[in-house]
Amino acid sequence: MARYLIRRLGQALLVVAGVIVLTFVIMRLVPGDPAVAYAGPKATPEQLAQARERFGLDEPVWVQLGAYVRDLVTGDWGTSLRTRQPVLDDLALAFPASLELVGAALLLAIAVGVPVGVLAARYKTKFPDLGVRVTSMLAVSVPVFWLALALQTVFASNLGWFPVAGEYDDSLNTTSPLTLWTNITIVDALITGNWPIFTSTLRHLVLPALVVAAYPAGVIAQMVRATLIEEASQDHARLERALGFRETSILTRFALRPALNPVLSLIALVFAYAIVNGFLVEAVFNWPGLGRYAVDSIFSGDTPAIAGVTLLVALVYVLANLVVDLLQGVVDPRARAR
Amino acid sequence: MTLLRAEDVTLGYGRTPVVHGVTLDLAEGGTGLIGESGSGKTTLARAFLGLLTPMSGNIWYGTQNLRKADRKAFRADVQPVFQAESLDPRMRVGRSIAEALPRSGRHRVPELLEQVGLAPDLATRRPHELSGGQRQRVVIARALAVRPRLLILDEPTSALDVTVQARILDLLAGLDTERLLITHNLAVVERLCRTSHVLFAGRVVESGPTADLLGRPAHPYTLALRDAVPKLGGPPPVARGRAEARPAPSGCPFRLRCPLAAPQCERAPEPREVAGRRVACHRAEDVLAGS
Amino acid sequence: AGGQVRGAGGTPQPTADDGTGAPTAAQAEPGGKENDATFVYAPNLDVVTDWDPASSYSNEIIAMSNIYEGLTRYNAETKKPEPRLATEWSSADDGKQWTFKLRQGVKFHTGAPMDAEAAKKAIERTIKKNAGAAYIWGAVDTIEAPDASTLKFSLKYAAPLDLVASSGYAAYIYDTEAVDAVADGKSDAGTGPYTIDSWRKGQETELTLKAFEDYWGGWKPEQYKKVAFRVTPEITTAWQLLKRGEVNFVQRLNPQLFQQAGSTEGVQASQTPSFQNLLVLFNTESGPTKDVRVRQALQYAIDYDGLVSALKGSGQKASGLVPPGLLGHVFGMEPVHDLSMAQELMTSAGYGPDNPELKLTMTYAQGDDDQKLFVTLLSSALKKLNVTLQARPMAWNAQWDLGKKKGQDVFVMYWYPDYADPYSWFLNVFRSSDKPEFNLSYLKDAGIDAAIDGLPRLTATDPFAAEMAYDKLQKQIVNDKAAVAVPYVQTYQRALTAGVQGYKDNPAYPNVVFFYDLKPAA
Amino acid sequence: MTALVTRRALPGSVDRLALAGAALIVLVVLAALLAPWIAPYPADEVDPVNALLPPSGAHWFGTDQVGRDVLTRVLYGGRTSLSIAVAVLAVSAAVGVTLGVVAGYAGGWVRDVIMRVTDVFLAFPALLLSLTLAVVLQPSVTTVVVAIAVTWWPWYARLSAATAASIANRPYVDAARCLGVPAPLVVVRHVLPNSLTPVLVQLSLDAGGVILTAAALSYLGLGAQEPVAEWGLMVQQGQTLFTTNWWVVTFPGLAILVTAFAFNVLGEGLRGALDPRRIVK
Amino acid sequence: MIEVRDLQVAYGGRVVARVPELDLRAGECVAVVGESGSGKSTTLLSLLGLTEGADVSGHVRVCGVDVLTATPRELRAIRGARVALVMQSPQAALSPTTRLGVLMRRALRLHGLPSGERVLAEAAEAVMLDPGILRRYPHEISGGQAQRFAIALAIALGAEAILADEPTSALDVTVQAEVVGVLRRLREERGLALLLVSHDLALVSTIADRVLVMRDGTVVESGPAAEVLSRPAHPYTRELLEALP
Ligand SMILES: Nc1ncnc2c1ncn2[C@@H]1O[C@H](COP(=O)(O)OP(=O)(O)OP(=O)(O)O)[C@@H](O)[C@H]1O
Ligand SMILES: Nc1ncnc2c1ncn2[C@@H]1O[C@H](COP(=O)(O)OP(=O)(O)OP(=O)(O)O)[C@@H](O)[C@H]1O
Ligand SMILES: [Mg+2]
Ligand SMILES: [Mg+2]
Repeated sequence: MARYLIRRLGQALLVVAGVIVLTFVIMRLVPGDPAVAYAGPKATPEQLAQARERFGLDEPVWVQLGAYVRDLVTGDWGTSLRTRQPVLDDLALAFPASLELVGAALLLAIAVGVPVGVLAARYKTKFPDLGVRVTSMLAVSVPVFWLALALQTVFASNLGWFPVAGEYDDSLNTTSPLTLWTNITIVDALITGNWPIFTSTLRHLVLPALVVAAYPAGVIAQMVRATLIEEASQDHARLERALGFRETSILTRFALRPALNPVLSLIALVFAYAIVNGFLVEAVFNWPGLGRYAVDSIFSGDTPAIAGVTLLVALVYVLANLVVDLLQGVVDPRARAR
Repeated sequence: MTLLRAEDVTLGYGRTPVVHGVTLDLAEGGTGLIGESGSGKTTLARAFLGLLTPMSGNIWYGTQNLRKADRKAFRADVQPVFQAESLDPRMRVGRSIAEALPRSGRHRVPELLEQVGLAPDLATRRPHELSGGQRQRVVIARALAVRPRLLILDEPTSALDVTVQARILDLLAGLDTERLLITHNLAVVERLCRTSHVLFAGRVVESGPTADLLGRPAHPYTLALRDAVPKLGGPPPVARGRAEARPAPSGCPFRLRCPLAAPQCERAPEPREVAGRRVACHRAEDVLAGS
Repeated sequence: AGGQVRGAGGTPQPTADDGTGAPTAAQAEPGGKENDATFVYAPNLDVVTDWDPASSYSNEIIAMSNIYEGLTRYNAETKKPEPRLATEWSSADDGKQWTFKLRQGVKFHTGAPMDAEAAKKAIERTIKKNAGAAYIWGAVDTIEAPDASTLKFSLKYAAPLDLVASSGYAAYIYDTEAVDAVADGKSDAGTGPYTIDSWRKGQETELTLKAFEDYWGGWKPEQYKKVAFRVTPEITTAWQLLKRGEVNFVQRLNPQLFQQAGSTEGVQASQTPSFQNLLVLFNTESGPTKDVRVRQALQYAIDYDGLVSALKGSGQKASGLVPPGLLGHVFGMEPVHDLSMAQELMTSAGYGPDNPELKLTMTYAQGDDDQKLFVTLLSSALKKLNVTLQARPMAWNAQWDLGKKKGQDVFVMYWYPDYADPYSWFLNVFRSSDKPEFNLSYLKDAGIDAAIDGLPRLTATDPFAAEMAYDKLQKQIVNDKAAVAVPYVQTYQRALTAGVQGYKDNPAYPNVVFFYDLKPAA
Repeated sequence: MTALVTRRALPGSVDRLALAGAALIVLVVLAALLAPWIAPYPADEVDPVNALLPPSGAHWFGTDQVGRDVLTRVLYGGRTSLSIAVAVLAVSAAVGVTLGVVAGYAGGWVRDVIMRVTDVFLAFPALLLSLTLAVVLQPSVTTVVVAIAVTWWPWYARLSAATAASIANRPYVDAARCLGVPAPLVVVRHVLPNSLTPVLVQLSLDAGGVILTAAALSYLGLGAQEPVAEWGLMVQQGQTLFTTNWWVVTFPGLAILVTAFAFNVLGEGLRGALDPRRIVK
Repeated sequence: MIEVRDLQVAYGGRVVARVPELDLRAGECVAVVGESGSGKSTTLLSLLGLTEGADVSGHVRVCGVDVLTATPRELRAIRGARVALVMQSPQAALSPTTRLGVLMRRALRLHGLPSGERVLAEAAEAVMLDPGILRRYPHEISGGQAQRFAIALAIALGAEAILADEPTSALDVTVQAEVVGVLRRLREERGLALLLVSHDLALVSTIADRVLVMRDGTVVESGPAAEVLSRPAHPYTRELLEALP
């Protein structure tokens, strides 16, 4: 186990290194002059030269890569050309909200996807299965940006069941100000016992989380269904049947745990995907997350910021995979033997 | 002069050795390789076929080291017959056989099929359209196509039903090529191989004339193996020792299962000559006496 | 001698309803109800990128204009600068000497008094920093503060300094002692009616402002004491928030939603022509558009009326380079769409349906729906002339970079002046230079250059002559040189909650709401 | 592999659903191919006077901001979206399968190097890397293809490396080697064809994903450009009209949904029939 | 205990097993032999109603319950508790994520039996397994141990009969000898009935009282083991015997 852990960590580090180099390469390819972007549209040549020097744009490429890696490691992710703040600070501000949204969405997706997948597997080839398959397929196939618009129009604007946009009712900050610990609003509200903001955040979360959750819930349901059906056709399920267990308890007590392993891999995969999918949703729901930051950065050619976002999401992906690999050891004893 | 000879070869996958320092001659009159599942039989066969390079030790092809030997000649001399799935599922079997032939020799396909007792019109079928026995015959026909001197047979029949098995074995017995035969089935070895080697946990524990070996085993594992085989109408098979114990990591690998295990068994036994065979056991004489 | 006095003279005493003039709240009406509501503005971009009043040159103007003040403020109705921190001013020596009298008793939010010395330091710092729009002070040679209430400027050449001082950018008077500490958005150094309450970068409610108690204009109970900026990039979202009363002001809707706003209960719509127009610049120096006939053909190919109709009210057909409402606007210079004329010109230049295909490259702003409409219409019209328009949307700086390297045949951009004066269209866009910054039609004409250089002096000394000069220049540039096509002038379409009174759009300060002027409807 | 191929498909509704998907795909492809003949109006014909007309007999799906017929554009948009999907899948499958099969067959350090490289690419979610690349390459349909393909090939590399590795150990491959068939021929004749089945399934599943990603890119303004008809772009252009002129957004959105749905259902059906355990992306 | 008359199992209209008569009494061992695909497993599974998707007809009585007409509840009551199943592949027949002891405890609870440590340990010891093995996962034990555990399950649940579907064909001969030894002992000591499916005639001959020979879904010959194997009546049985080396 320890050797496996070390090897796995080594691999993760290698991937991170690759990610850094790749990010760097891509960023070098961005057309347009970051100095121009920084100094502003009506900047004078002197201002441009200053900006150029500031970003080390006059050095050879490999020196820049070396400096880039060194800076990254020491926590200097560069300065955003657009916001003129350190990129890491910007990310620290924007990422918690994204995490909140994606976290909520994934919880929702698991809470819906797993039972629904079990249901479909239990009644495979019968009506509930067909229903689950069609619905989950639709959930996977719907363009999120379109779904976001539709849900917002119907449930927030027309029916008024949920707030139209935003993370929580900001005016609550005057009556019961939020103390920040983790920067994740709902978590902070929960641990400081700030119920007004907690409930407000929860209400605001419903629609965007639902939209972001559509895709993961769909794939999770499909995956759970497929692996359960597979697992339930294994020899061991036959033995359990022969021991007198009910079909449902075979699925939930024996088949689900080994079936969770691919589902876990899937969640790691979907996690990073959902963050990026969230980008499309955040704009519609005015969610103060990474999405707006990323999109604005892209449009303004804000190279350091784009690199920051790219790196961050890639790191999250690598980390999520690492966590999942370790979790798989817990869920499935066979994986521990690797 | 033997065609192939393994000299103190260690074989493995990645960095883990699974066959440890085996020395083995392919003698005339058929060589048998027996041993339990995972003992390294297939691994050894792959090495003899040049598909796996030894981690240490050498394989001699006549007087040449196989590593540097003339591949073309070697391929024409030595051919495999594997246990299952030896035919590309997407290829018509005629083409599979033709692959073994030079362009000018393609006309020999029907002839080869007949040689193994198949109708030539089967050539246009794909493997899944054939029965297991027919498939195995095709495999043999392909191997014979290059007119090899030696066939390396890895469980050629164990995936087949007994009745089919018998027919394939008849076919093999009728061939005049040399063979290295790998099998679980002791009776098959008895019938087809003059010499046999017993493999346990990647080591040869006993080798010698098959009849002697199975008649009066000198190694406790050979003995356990022989007595565990059920015989028609015979007494119930006997379980000797703790069959499910894993091979010992040091000393005699069999000692954890051996009913005769003694303190000296914690030293690895050197192979030695006992009663006309080579045995790697400190207590070979006791075993002989009891068998 | 004989300088013109442009200020109203003395302390202005506008009527209570006049929101655009100087503050009026000093005489508190008794009986007004205390207003503790927050006025919520929904901008579509992040509000603040630069807190420094000297270099600020971006969207933060919507907050800064309420925190900081300049010497004057432009009045879009009278079309004149009006007193703000200066109460009166005069110029002499053909507009090369300017004297401003400063308002007394004004305090910075830091508590320090605002006097001539402070104002001088502020402007000098802005000039020295030379960032953002600092170029507006380009004419200034020296500044003196002979006494606490007098500020004297000597200029290198004549310029309308009262107008310059009304600029939305780089003209703020601030406390130079405190200004170095404003970058974190916790404090400011202004004199305006509002001061920073909280700034949380990247949050939805990015910025909140609160009333500055000691504001020189005083406070009335019904005025808004709290303001919040809630960043809402999606127009639809903004509209829905507005309908539900969660925000009070949306700076930009699309024409369809704007129409809906007009007929939606609880919402009021306000529509004002802006000073911002679309410039379609043709490369006059190289490529196929070097041929003036091609440029003219392109001018004719644009379906101006179709475009304006597709814009559904968010833009109006332009006449000349200068939008209406500014000095130098010409009437009767509306462009004409005439495909057969275009074809004729193309054919005479060797292109057109019977000749080889002409490929033109063009860039426009990413994410701008109106420009995209323009591109769609133009490319489909040009197709009929056997001209393929290869239009690429680009981020501004990438597009601009390319433009400076003469990378495209057609370059599209909006232009608006930093202060309410047409000079910048000509100086920045059409005056020749070796390294073009905004002269992206690469026009190089000594006669035009000379005429442009004479404009500030004329504006400062002889408005009528200035009008004539502007008229002539536009005809030269648009008709004779065909360096540019001007399809439309944008119209600002604002939507507010119905319960707000006193809003007036001032196109000289794009997107700015002067919250001090607002109050809830009775 | 043979085990996978010969596995029986699940009976009943499952197959019928996959069949429905296949039928839908045929319909969408036909509609796209025949667009020039069945579209009621010429492509890209603007008519600002008739902008934003609601659905009617003359314009079944209404008209957009510059008066183009939405139905016509949805039909032409199918050509764009489907070509993007085909191009992306062809490119990424070609690159990915080649590298994957080489990695799987060669094993050892070759496999390690190739797999680590794919790991790096996999660490970027497709949309994100495509976003970044789209900035670098300048938005266009070609860019979309390149950008998505760059993020998509590693999946095929991984998939076919795994299958190729297992195929490379099959006795029939060993047998071919023993017959003296040269290594490249062994790969091309035996390893490659037998590694393709899971790839085919994955291709069908991925078609939906590619169409969605391409639409998302265009939606963000980084993909297809005016006046090209592309569904994501059309949704983006009509986005602000959702509450006032719903048809401009709804029909292209539905087109994306239906097409992605059809591909996903077909792919899922195939996978259910062949290998229920492969990870969906 | 088990009584089969005119059993016929068909998948999608194709009859894959037809058994005119099969009886298993307490303490008896009956073997079913035949080639791959001859319907041996199908016959065995149909005795516990485990042939999903098949059309089963005839008359099957197991421990007094008519399997073909029984409710799922009645079926579950005999499954495991009265008649136990042991299958071919040792590890694959055990849920990979469940510790052996947990599986046994769950099964005992399911049938309302005491499930204390002692009960478990006793069952393990009855098949000569170290009780410590109950804390392991299936992949941590050997094939022979897995098969013996499956038998221990049957003992713990108090089953009267064991249906074994090729219980040793995945094992090495040495291990096979051990598992067969355990089965024989249980039969002698506890009077367990054993229905053994195998393709290994030699193995069958050493343990079975009676033999059914199947081919292509039908029983071609049946009778006392000694008789059938020494004087085969059907040519197919003869062929089988001749094939033995
Ligand atoms: N490709 C491989 N990679 C890693 N380990 C392998 C590989 N092939 C075989 N092994 C391991 O090597 C050992 C010997 O395997 P081998 O196939 O030679 O056994 P065998 O004697 O042929 O067994 P069987 O009778 O089951 O065919 C086993 O422990 C097996 O797990
Ligand atoms: N679930 C099923 N659906 C359809 N056909 C089946 C099913 N299960 C088994 N069959 C068919 O029934 C026949 C008998 O199968 P069965 O498993 O009983 O044979 P067997 O004698 O046990 O063979 P083996 O020795 O290979 O285990 C085979 O032809 C098989 O293909
Ligand atoms: Mg083997
Ligand atoms: Mg069977």
